Amino acid sequence: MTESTIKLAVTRYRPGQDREPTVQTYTVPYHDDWVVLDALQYVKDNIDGTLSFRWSCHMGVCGSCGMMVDGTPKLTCAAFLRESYPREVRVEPLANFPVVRDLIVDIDDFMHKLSEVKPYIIREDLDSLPLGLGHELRQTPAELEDFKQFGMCINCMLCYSACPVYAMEPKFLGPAAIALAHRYNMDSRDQGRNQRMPVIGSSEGIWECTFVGECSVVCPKHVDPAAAIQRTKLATTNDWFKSMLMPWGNR
Amino acid sequence: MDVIKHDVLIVGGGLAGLRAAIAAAVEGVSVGLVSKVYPMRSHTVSAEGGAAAVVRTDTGDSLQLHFEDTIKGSDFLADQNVAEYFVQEAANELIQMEHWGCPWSREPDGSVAVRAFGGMSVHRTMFASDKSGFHMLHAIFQTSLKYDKIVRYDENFVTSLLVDDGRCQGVVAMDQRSGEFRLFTAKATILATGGCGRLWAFTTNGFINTGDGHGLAYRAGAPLSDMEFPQYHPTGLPGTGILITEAARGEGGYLVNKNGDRFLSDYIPSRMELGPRDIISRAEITEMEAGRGVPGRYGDTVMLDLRHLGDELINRKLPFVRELAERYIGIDPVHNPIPVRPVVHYMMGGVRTDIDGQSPLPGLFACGEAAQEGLNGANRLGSNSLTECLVFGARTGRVAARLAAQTPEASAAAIEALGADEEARIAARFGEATGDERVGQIRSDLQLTMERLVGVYRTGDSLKQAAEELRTLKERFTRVRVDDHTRVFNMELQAALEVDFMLEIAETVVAPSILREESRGSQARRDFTDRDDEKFLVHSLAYRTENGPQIEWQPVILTTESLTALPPAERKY
Amino acid sequence: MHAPLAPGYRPALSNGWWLSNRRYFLYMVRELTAVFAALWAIIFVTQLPQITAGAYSNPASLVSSPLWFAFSLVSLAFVLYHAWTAFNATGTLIYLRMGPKPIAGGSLNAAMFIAWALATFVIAFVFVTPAIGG
Amino acid sequence: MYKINTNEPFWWGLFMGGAGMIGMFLPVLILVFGLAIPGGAVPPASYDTVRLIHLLGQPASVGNLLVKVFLFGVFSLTFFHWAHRFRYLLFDLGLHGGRTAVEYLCYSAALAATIYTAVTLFVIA
Repeated sequence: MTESTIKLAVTRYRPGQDREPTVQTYTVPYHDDWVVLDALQYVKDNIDGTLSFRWSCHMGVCGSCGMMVDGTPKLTCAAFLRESYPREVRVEPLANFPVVRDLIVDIDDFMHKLSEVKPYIIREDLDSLPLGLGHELRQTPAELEDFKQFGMCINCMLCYSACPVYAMEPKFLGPAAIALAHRYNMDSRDQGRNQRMPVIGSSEGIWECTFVGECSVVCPKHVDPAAAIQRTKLATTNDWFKSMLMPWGNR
Repeated sequence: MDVIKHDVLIVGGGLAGLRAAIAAAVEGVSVGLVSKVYPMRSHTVSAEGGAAAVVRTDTGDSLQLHFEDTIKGSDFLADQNVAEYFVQEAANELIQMEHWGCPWSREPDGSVAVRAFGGMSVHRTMFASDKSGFHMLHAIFQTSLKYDKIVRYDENFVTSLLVDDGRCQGVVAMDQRSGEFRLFTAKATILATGGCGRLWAFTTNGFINTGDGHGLAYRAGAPLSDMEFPQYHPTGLPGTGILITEAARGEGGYLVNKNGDRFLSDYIPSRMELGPRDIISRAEITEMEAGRGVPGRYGDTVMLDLRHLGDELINRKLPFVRELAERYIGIDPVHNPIPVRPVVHYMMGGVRTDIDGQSPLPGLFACGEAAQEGLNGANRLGSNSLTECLVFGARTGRVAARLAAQTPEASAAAIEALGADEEARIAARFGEATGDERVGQIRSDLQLTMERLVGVYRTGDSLKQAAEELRTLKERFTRVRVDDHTRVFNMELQAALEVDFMLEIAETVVAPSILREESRGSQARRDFTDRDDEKFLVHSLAYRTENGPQIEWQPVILTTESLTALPPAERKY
Repeated sequence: MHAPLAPGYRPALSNGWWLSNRRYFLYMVRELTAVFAALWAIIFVTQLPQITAGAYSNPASLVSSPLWFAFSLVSLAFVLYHAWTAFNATGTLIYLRMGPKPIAGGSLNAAMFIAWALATFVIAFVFVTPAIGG
Repeated sequence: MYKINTNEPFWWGLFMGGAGMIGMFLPVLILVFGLAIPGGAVPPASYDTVRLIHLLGQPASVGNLLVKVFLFGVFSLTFFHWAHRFRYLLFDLGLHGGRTAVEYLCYSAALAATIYTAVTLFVIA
């Protein structure tokens, strides 16, 4: 019995060597429980050691292995070959990012934006809170529910890759960064909203978003960044009209 | 070559590395955090079940109880002063994580919830659903962003430690983005590089867990300790090795054999599914060997049955288990049992350090899974390791920062020369490597060797066979070829450097396993089935020599300061 | 921090990106609904003086023409699509929690559709019912 | 409170108001005045007996004012809704330059239409 195989059409680009990205096709064994990442690793270990890509956990939680699979941003550790078989699988670097090499994109822009939105608990007494037994800040399951969904982001960048706004305007803060800011704004333990709003409420923040909604569709963790952005728009608008109509209040 | 100076340099951006970085930054020193992946990709992210500490007393919990569980779980190989400090600091660190935003699961009154875990005699494992590691890692990583003192160097692969004048003075690293080698000098260097589960074929560990920190320290002359104790987790998904958290049993799941029997009643009836991992893993293998396993595509398994827990509890407390089982093996645990088998999960051993995280090599520290500071002994209790990363990450970071503040600058010239030598070494070794062996093939053969011969049950013969095969693999590796001669993201070169480390670390696993002629914790010898405290109530220390590891032994610390020490006794549950 | 960035490339997005998948296309249709809504509104406003002067009884007037009817039909389709997308976004836009559980987005959406049905009924009734006599 | 570098909340507020108005009221207005009456589905022999038209012709009544305010609200917000969407629509279609000019043009057009509507409703009609 001959082993069944599947073709993998992979975008290659080696700086200094290739002037343009090219497509290289590899034939790998087909197994119905293999994911695209398994096939890429097979290529690297057995066919072509020069193929470069990122991966770490192989269980859909580290966020390393996002790529375009047949034109859609996906975690390659969760995209099965069987979804394409017997057609060939097209593997490209995540869209909307500068490509550094082969399937590796530059996400420094996101890393910078992430720190801009201050994604951590802000409160004046944070460093003086007592620690240990019984000193947790109380938070009911319902209060946890308020933000938990937005804390599921694994920074895999699929949402940026699906966002045409980010593609056209790279200054846009983007779905994941805003979702994470929203996660902290909604956390009952946090008091830092006023420090985050000038960034996420700026013209390059939430207002660039036109609610295409594809970020939430491709999110492998059901974070719904689109909801985070629309809700932040609503809250910011409320704040804005309040401060205009009652400039004396809340200063 | 660029030279980058910091007071404290941390290699590894997982939970331990980040905790050390914050602790050092709080001390006011400059901190460099070098990691071969972005911190949020670190393997901490895959931890599921939770983190243990005495954070509630309404469960009947106490520090003494947590201490005793840990010592007993370790099969008495833990250093008791270290375990004592650990249980005392555990709650502080977990509540600190709470203040830093970790979304811990809660009781209706808003206090933190705890769940049952293997080897823990009461409910004491704090959890964030079943993605505890993910939530802890992201919370601490995001918190680290507010410390200006921490400068990150993401996707930099450390190739060697700079040892000059008898001290560790920093590292040489390859920036993957540019392919450039850079020198990082530091007065204190902390290895927080995690484990080496990728030495085995069937592992819960991510691709990155190649034990680079073990390799770096070992080559620099620091000893690796207790490497004969890799932990086998009882519930890995066949095929991928994806972890099904122990919390699945903590929440009430059953382990059953082919006949549907909860076979643990024959092995550990007092604890059943909540026994320690070493005992349950052995029980599973014994069942399969007795023909009571369930045959499957990837060999025999036993079954983890969660059906009686019901839809609601599974969705609320074990949603990731459901997601993983559905996605990777097409089984919905609400309706069908999940096939599982023991899987390499964690390395109890590591770079030998004292309670401060300091290794015998001055200036070199280690913490987290990369370290063997004495907490875990021969078997770690599930949910102690996330806490371990925090407790010893924090302490190591603080001590390293204070040491750094008192240490004068190193001689720049000597260090630059070392850096140039390292770049030349790698260029000479791999730059033009055109042999007939592929990196991936040798890695894969290494993993199969370890899987076949250094498993849950071992014999002197299987281990000696493993040592022999490792020698062959090392010989083959001299003929390895690296096809990629470009600089930017040369992941093949990085893989070659990793496998180079792995081949040496594998020897530090096998050598003490041969010499330890007893069964203790995760080392189960068919030819020496009993524990032997007379001879082996000791940590192994593996030192590197040209002819492979040289093993020395170091007594276990059996004394404590304020808690009551637990003298070694038969380990009965 | 990295050493200086290696040269890479950044693929550009084509102007026809919205034809590349069905959801992008529907997004564009949704955006286009505003054009029909505004056009219909402004034309209607321009016709108001004639309407109060009895344009509906005058077959030669714009509002009595088949063109107006056809344009209104197309506009109605777009405006209804707008309503569908807008009301279905309610749950996305509004997060309400009273007590332990947040209100499901679907319920908020449904509330909007119910309000819409009521408003439509009331307004149709108010506007269309003869004010005097019968 | 906090300060942000933009007046976008104002425009977005109008946009959202318009989204609600269009969704809630335009379908029925189009149905009645674009389809039902011209299509002959409304029986009265004299169309000016339809309440809305009748009220528009009764300048001194409360009903007249209410109808005018209602129509003004619906239409003006519709125009600002359009302006906001159209400005992004042009961007989506590839007009990436001159964003500020496009914004001015769109919102000015909406303002002009709004003024025209006010004049029509409150002065002429």
